[in-house]
Order: sequence, then structure tokens, then C-alpha cells
Amino acid sequence: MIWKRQIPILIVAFIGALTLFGWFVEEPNIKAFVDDDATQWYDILASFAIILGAMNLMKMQIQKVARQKKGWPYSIVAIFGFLFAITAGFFIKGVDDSVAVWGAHVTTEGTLFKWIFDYMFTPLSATMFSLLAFFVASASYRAFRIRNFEASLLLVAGIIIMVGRVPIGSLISSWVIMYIIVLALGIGVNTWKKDKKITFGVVGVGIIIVTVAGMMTGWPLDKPAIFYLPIIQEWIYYYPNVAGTRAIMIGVGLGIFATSIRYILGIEKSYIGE
Amino acid sequence: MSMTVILGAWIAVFLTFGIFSYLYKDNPFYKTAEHLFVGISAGYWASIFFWTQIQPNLFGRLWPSSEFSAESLWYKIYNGLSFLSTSVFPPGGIDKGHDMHLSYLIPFALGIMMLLSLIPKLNWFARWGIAYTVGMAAGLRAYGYLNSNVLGQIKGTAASFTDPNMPFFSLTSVSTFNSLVILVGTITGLLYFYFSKEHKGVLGKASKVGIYFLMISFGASFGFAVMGRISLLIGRFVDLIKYSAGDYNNATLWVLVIMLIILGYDAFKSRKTPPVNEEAV
Amino acid sequence: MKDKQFWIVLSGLIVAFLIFWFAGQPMFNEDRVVMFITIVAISATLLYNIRMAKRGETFYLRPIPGLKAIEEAVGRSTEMGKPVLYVPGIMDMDQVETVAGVIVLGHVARMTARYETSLNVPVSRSIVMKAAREVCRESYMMEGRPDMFNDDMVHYLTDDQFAYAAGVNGIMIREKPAACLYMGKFYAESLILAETGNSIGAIQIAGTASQAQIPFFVTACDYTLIGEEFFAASAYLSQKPELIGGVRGQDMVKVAVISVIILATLLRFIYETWGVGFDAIKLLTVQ
Amino acid sequence: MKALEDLILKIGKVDRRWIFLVLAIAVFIPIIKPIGMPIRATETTKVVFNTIENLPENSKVLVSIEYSPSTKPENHPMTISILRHLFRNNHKVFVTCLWPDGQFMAQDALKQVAEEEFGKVYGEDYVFLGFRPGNEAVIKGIVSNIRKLYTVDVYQTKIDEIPLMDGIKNFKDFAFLFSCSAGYPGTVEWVQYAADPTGVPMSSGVTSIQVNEVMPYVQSGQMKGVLAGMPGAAEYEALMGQKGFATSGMDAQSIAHLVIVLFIILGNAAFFIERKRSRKY
Repeated sequence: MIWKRQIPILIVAFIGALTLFGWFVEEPNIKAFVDDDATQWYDILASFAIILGAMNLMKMQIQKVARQKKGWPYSIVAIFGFLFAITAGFFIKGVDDSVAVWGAHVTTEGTLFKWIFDYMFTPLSATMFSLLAFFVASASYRAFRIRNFEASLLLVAGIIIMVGRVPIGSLISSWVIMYIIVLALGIGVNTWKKDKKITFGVVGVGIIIVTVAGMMTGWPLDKPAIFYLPIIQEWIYYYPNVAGTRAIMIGVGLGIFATSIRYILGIEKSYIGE
Repeated sequence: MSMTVILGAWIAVFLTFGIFSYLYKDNPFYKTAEHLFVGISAGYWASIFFWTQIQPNLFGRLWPSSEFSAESLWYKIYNGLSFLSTSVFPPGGIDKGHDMHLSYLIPFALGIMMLLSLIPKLNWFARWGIAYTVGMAAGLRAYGYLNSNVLGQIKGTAASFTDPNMPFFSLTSVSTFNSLVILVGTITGLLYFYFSKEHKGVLGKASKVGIYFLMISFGASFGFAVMGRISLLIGRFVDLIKYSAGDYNNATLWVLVIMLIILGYDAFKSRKTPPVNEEAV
Repeated sequence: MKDKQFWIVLSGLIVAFLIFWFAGQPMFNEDRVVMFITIVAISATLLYNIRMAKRGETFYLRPIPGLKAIEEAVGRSTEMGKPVLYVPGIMDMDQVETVAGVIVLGHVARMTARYETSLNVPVSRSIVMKAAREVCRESYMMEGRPDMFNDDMVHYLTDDQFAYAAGVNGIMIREKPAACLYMGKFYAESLILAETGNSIGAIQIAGTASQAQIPFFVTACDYTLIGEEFFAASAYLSQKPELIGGVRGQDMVKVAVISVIILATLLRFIYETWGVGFDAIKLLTVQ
Repeated sequence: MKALEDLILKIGKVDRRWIFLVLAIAVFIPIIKPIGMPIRATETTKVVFNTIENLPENSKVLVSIEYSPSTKPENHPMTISILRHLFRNNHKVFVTCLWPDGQFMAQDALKQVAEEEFGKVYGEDYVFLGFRPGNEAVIKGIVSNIRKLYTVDVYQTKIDEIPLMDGIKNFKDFAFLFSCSAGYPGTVEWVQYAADPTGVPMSSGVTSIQVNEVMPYVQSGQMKGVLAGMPGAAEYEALMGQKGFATSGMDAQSIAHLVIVLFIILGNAAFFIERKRSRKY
């Protein structure tokens, strides 16, 4: 029990405290260990963890094949892929030592490993991510609804960022935006007063004001600046957005700090499955 | 163009369309491509991490070529390992510019224990190595997050209101108005996540304002997320267009046509049997 | 001052540090003393609250509207005679969000047991399946309806992200649940799930801390528990002292952060206008 | 009016595969037939440009590559433009990677810019240190002692034999850091463990998804500007006066965004009509 439970907790407490207080200690030996060797050990263990993950995955796939679970022929494909990559990683370089020695082969042009990267790993991972563009499109059509004020705020901010960020946004005149605002105002007044006369009055007066102002100034594309999409977009992005994000960032930062301290003090033991 | 490049292009196109075919429905092309992805990436990551860290920085410190002597017992062990694989353990020690550091036997042992945890009875073996990484990450993050994400942000929020050159209102540059937006937004946003008191009265109003700021930032995230996905799609299309050229024997066109025929035939055939969950793509 | 032991240890440590400091603070990086004090202060606050919670002190946690919404959703399912679908995310139990998701599942299972509504929980990890089953069984026992519980309520689909999404979509379209609850760690599949749920007209409630997915949930679901709200809800439901104490402790730190922001702004104003006091911004810059 | 409402409702129920097709066409056509819309640089992009422009000649700049091929369309054009800018102003460039795939990306960019466009000499004008696993621990290693972490470069040449590495001991020896990042580990970790604790200025190019995560750092001055996604890369290309991949994708990006906005509006129109009708009955 002590090996399975107490020692891991002790390791976390010791290494965690050492690293945390390593930020404050000026003693050269401790500093050298904490900053250089301890981090190197961490890097090495991180690599072992990745290899362990890969082996675990393969273990599961092999079990699937051995027990002929549903969809097992696809697991053979996965195992084949793994073996192929491992072969290129450890057994067949594909080039001479003069081009790349072992170790450099994982990055050098012309090796089998690089070929796998270029023609298998790259298209697969890139396409996986680009699938999402399609899902965003269909969800924006069928699911993103203005249910309440919060959702409408979100969608409006999102649309302004989406259009204002790309070149087409700078082609939309600020006067178009003003007309849209007048119409939106009309909708707002309509839901509030529920009187068609007042609505038409507001919209009519608004349109006349915007049109007269436009004729007097000669309809400049980007003036007045507060109605020009790229400018609105930049303001939202740099101020209200940062304020909201910062609130979340501080909250998350405190959360991570709290979790880390709980780990170091041994209160949180989820890493040993408790 | 060399044969391997053309073959590569064909495979790349096949895999790209294989993944895209999920948009039509979950089908064998997609499943094959996806499982291949799982396998390839596992092997790929394992190889990369081995050759960039374990071989040079662990073995390179345990058996450096700078202190090689054929007589010592330590290097006799090495020669034994070298017999297994000359690529990982080249004759004469590993030359990566390190001195010998036997303290690195500790992470080596922890790493071996991690790998041994694959044996079901020894699965707790991994805990020691994981405990080390958890402890170290906790120590690093506690400081990093507190300094950059809490203190740094407090600093950024506590703006200066005394600069005489600062305009009161300006959308794109620093102004008193914008500094106030940040100040109010951050504080009310934090209040929304305050749980020890019911959100009524002043606190209720403040947290209401806070949620509006949060929603605007989620809106921006939304816009950026859409933007990113579209960019990636553009990248894929550009690649597919590249591979449709004659240099690659029009890989894109051929693969697309063949796949459409197979999926179309399948759809035609399954039309005769009633669809079970047609929309369940 | 209820926790004597805590205060004795803390003041002992402070005295020890003061002695160390006035003894010329050997081997200590003075530039970072602000960070050091901050770390000790926040840790002490957290620890104090956790200890208080463990000693049985009850803390007030504000009602979270999302939990009320869950109750209504289950109620509507009962009225319509349709099942409730619960998705605990796609990650393993080592993620805090999955753990929170499973805790909320326990709460939902108690309601479905009480109202005799059927519950469907597809999962994508075998360990999550075990944990979720255990939690559901316990909830049905506590409501005195062990007869209604069966293991198939919680069933494993597949580990693969999109294959799992396709499987859940299939369930939604076949069974047409009246309520879909998504509570856990989500990635890109959030969109696919929420879209399908929307198309079958289900009430949807989500809870996650995955920041990139929150916007999609907010626009596609009827209610979303955002980040810390989700954790607070699960702490509240779990009644575990270390979780509740943690929420309370972090709340205190948040108030402190807000006070420091206001104070620093004021100090900065005073310092820059009249040159009185000190530069608060410089103090907060720790290199 | 009723006919229009019916039409909107009808297309509101369309199979989602049609929506997929519309998006595919909206992205595909502008790639084939570009319009060439003008690009307007945002303030945060200009800040990055000016910061690099104002570095004194022969500055030592660390460029860290943290992305994989999955986000190549967004990040790669940034890397290319930044390298161009640095080499054009005769700075010394040091390249590291926190992501294993970043090595390939960096290699690709260096080959194109350093070798082919500028004919720079390896070891004198730039060094390619490559990837080390370990996330934030690697950053901590670079900050405290880069020579312990990197004893050899990517080509397995010893660091001591590379002239440019003379006098480089740790992160403080660099004048500037540019991180081209797609997630964890990346920009956030560089701010937390390198820029904030040392005060060395940094900028970053990030994927669209990540922008919001780093914006508070930009606003508070912990980072000097940021390049946001593929549009950010296109803006940088415009500032550099050298068009590239990102610029050529902007038309497709614009059209696709318009299509998505249109989808949101149409979808909500259907939603409101439905709600109005269900209230009546």
C-alpha cells in the first residue's frame, strides 16, 4: 500500500514544493538542479509518458482484434499504421548516413519518416480539423438562435468580428451600418411600444437623418469611424472582449493555482485514481 | 516528378477525401482513414519523442562518448545494448555533447517503471513517474499562472487616468472611456463568478453587467473560431487543387470520381432496404 | 478564530519567516518577495476554508439557475413521456470536468428515479462508464427505486471522437429525448451534438469549462453552465468538504483581487497626480 | 409575405448536407477565381510590425515554432513573413520548437526564406535548434541555461561548434522572442515562464481559436501585439508589401464568412417565423 499510495503522494509533495520554492531560492546548487536537471527529468518522463500512451493504445487495438469486437477489422488498420510509423522511425531510414544519421532522420528531407509525415500524417490531421468548418456552417443555420438577450449579444459580437476582420468588412460603408442600426432600432421600438405608427415614425426620422447627413458629407466610406465595421470590430476585440476574457483568465488562473496547491499539499489525489 | 511523390499525393488525396466523406455519412472510407490516423500518429509521436529526448538527452548522458572506455563495466553494458540496436546505441558511446550524469538513472528507472505498468498487475508502477510530472507541473504552474494571469492582469486593469494627452473618448486608441470599460468589465465579470452570496441588489446588477461582458468575449471567441475553421478548409482545398494537376496524374479528380461512384452505388443499394437512421451521420 | 491549530501554525511560520528575513534572508531572491507573500496568503486562505468545511462548517452557496433548469427539463421529459439523454463529455476521469459531469449525473439520476423517467447515458471511456454506473445505481437506491435501475442505462459507445458523436446523434434521432444534457469536457463534437439536439426540439442544457466550446453551447442550448459555474454546481451537489471549501476560498481570493485592482488604480492615481505613496504597478511587477 | 415565410421555413428544414455543399462551393470558387480585395491592417498587427522594425540591427531574435500541419494554413504564412522581416533587417535568428511537428514547419520555412530568398549562412546568420519535449519545462530550461538543454542542433552538430551560439547562455541574451503558436504549449507558456520573469519583449502569431486566450496579455503589455489567424498573416504580408499564401486565401475567407452570417440570419428568421406561428395557433 505504501508503495502504491503514500510514495506517489510524497513525490508530488516534494517535487512540487521544490519547484515552487525553487522560484525564490538563490542557492546555486538548488537552483541548478531545479532549473536544469529537474526540468530535464520532467522532459524525459514526459517522453516516456507519450510512448506509454502509444503502447496503451496499441494494446487496446490488439485486444479488440483478438476478441473480435465490433469493428475489429478497422483496428487492424490502426495497428498497421502504428507498425508502419515505427518501422520508419526505428528500422528503415530510407537515406544514407551522409544525408542523415539516426536521430536526424526524423527531420530530414527524403527519409521515409518525412514521407509519412508529408503524405499521411499531414493530410489526415489537417482534414480532421477542417471538417469543423462544415459543422460550423450547418450549426449556424440550424442551431445558433437568438433565444435571449445574452445569446443575441454573443451573436452580434461574433458577426461583427467575423465580417469586420476580413477584407470584405472594410468595403462595407459605415452608412450601410447606420441604416441597419436604424432598422434594428425600429424593431426594438416595435417590440417595446407595439404601435406601428411610432415604429414607422422612428424608422422614417432615422432614415431621413442618416440620408441628409450622408448627402452633406458626401458618403465617405469609413466616416463616421464609430460606425465603420473594421473600427467597431477592433474596439470590441481590444476592450470589452479583453475585459470579459480577463475576468475568465483571472478565475482560471486562481483555479489552476488552487489545484496545484492542493496537489502539493496532498489534498487532491486524483492522479492515483482516488 | 518522382514516383514516391506521386504515390504520396495519391495517398494524401485518398485520405483527405476519406475524412471528408464523413460529411455524407459515417462510412468505411472514413473509418479506415480515421483508424489509420490513430495508428500513424501513435507511432509518429513515439518515434519523435524517442529520438529528440530519450536517446540524446537520457542515453546521451548515461553513456557519453566523451568518457568511453571499452574496459569499464558500465560501457560493457552499453556494448550489450549496442548489440541490440546500433542505431540507438552507436559503437563508442553516444556523442551529443554531454558529460556523464549518473543521476539520470533516476528518471530512467521511473520511465521504465512507467512502461512496465502495461502489465496489468504492475499498473501502479506508472504512478511514481506520473507523480513526478504532476508535482513538477504543479510547482511550475502555481507560480506561472499566479504571476502572469492574476498579478499581470491586475496590473493591466489598474490603468492610468492621469495622462493629460489621453483623450476621453476614442475607439481605437487608449482613452479614459476604454480604460473604464476594461476596469468595469473585469470587475463585474469576476463578480459573476462569485458564489458565496445570492446575486441580488447591487451584486445582482453588477453580475448582470458582468455576464454581458462575458457574452461579448464569447462572441469574439465564436467569430474567431469560425474564422480559424474556414482558414483550415481553405488550406485543404488549396492542397487538393495542387494535387489535381497533371504532374500528379490528376489524383484529386480520379479519387473523387471513384469514391463518389462507390458511395453512390451504396446509397442506391441501401435505398431498397428501409433506412434505419438515415440522418445519423 | 475557530481553527486554533491553523492559526498557531500560520503565526509560527510568519514569525519564522520574519526572523529569516531580518537575519539577512540568506539564499532568498528578494525581487520575488511579493510573489512569495501572495502565494502564502492565497494558499492559507484556501487551506483555512477547506479545513473549516471538513470540520462541518456549512457555507452558503448561491442557487445556480442552471440546476433549476435541469429540474425543469427532467420534469418536461416526464410530462411528455420521453427519455432524458445525458452526455458526460468525451474525456476520461482524469479530467476535472468529467468528474464534475459525473457528479451532476448523480443529481439527474435521482430526479429521473423520482419521476420514473427513463435515462440514457452514452459514454466514450470505459472508466467513465464504471464510474457513471456506480453513481446512477447509488442515486436510484437512495430514491428507493433500485428496481428501476439497470446497467444498460449507462452504455459505452466508442472512444473515437467523431464516431462517438455519430453514435449519440443516432440515439437522439431514434429515441427523440425531450431533454439533452451535456456536462463534461467537450471538443469539436459539441457543435454536432447541440445541432442535432436542436433539430429534434429537445431542451438542451450544457455545462463545460472548455472555453472554445462555450459560445457554441450558449447559442445552441437553452441553458449553459459556464466554466466555474459548472464546477461550483458540482461542488454544491457533491457536498464534499474539500470542493465546497475550495469554492469558498476562491471566492475570498476573488474579492481580494477586485480590492487590489481598485486599490492599485487609486494608488496609481494618487501617485501620478501628487507623487504621494508609491508606485503600485512597479510593486506588482515581479521578474 | 406568407409565401416568403413558407419558403424560409422550407429551406430551414433542408438536409444539412446541402449546407455543406454550399459552403464548399463558397470556399472553392474564390480560390479558383480570386477578386483581390484590399487588406486593412489592424492595430495589433501593426504593433508587431513596428516592434520588429525598431529592433537595432544584428539583434538576436528567438523564433519559436509551435504548430503542426493541422493549422499550417494559419500559422505558416506568419512564420514566413516574420522570417522575411527579420532577415531583411539583418537580424540573427534562432529557431526552437515546442511541438515535434514544428520542426518540419520550421525547416520548410527556413529553406524557403533563409536559403532560397536571402541566401543566409547557417551557423552565422541563423541556427535551427529544433524540438525538445517537455512543454513548459523546456521554456524554463531555455530561460535558465539553453546550453544544457540544447547540446546539439537539429543536424546533430554540437552547439559549441556553431559560431552564432557564442555568448548565448540563456533567454536573457535574446533581444526579442516571436512565438508562432497553435495551442499548448505555446504563447501562454512563453509569457508565463519566459517573458514575464525576464522582461524580454515578445510577440506572437496565433491561430484564430487561440486569439482570445492571449488578448489580455496584449492589452496589459505583457506581449507586444499579436497576429490573429490567417487574416492576421495576410495583414502582415500587406505591411511587408510581399503577397503570399494568406493574402490569396482572404477572398475565400471573406466570402465564407458572409455565407455563414447569412446562414445565421436565415436560420433565425425561420426560428422567429416558427415561433410566431406556434403562438397564433
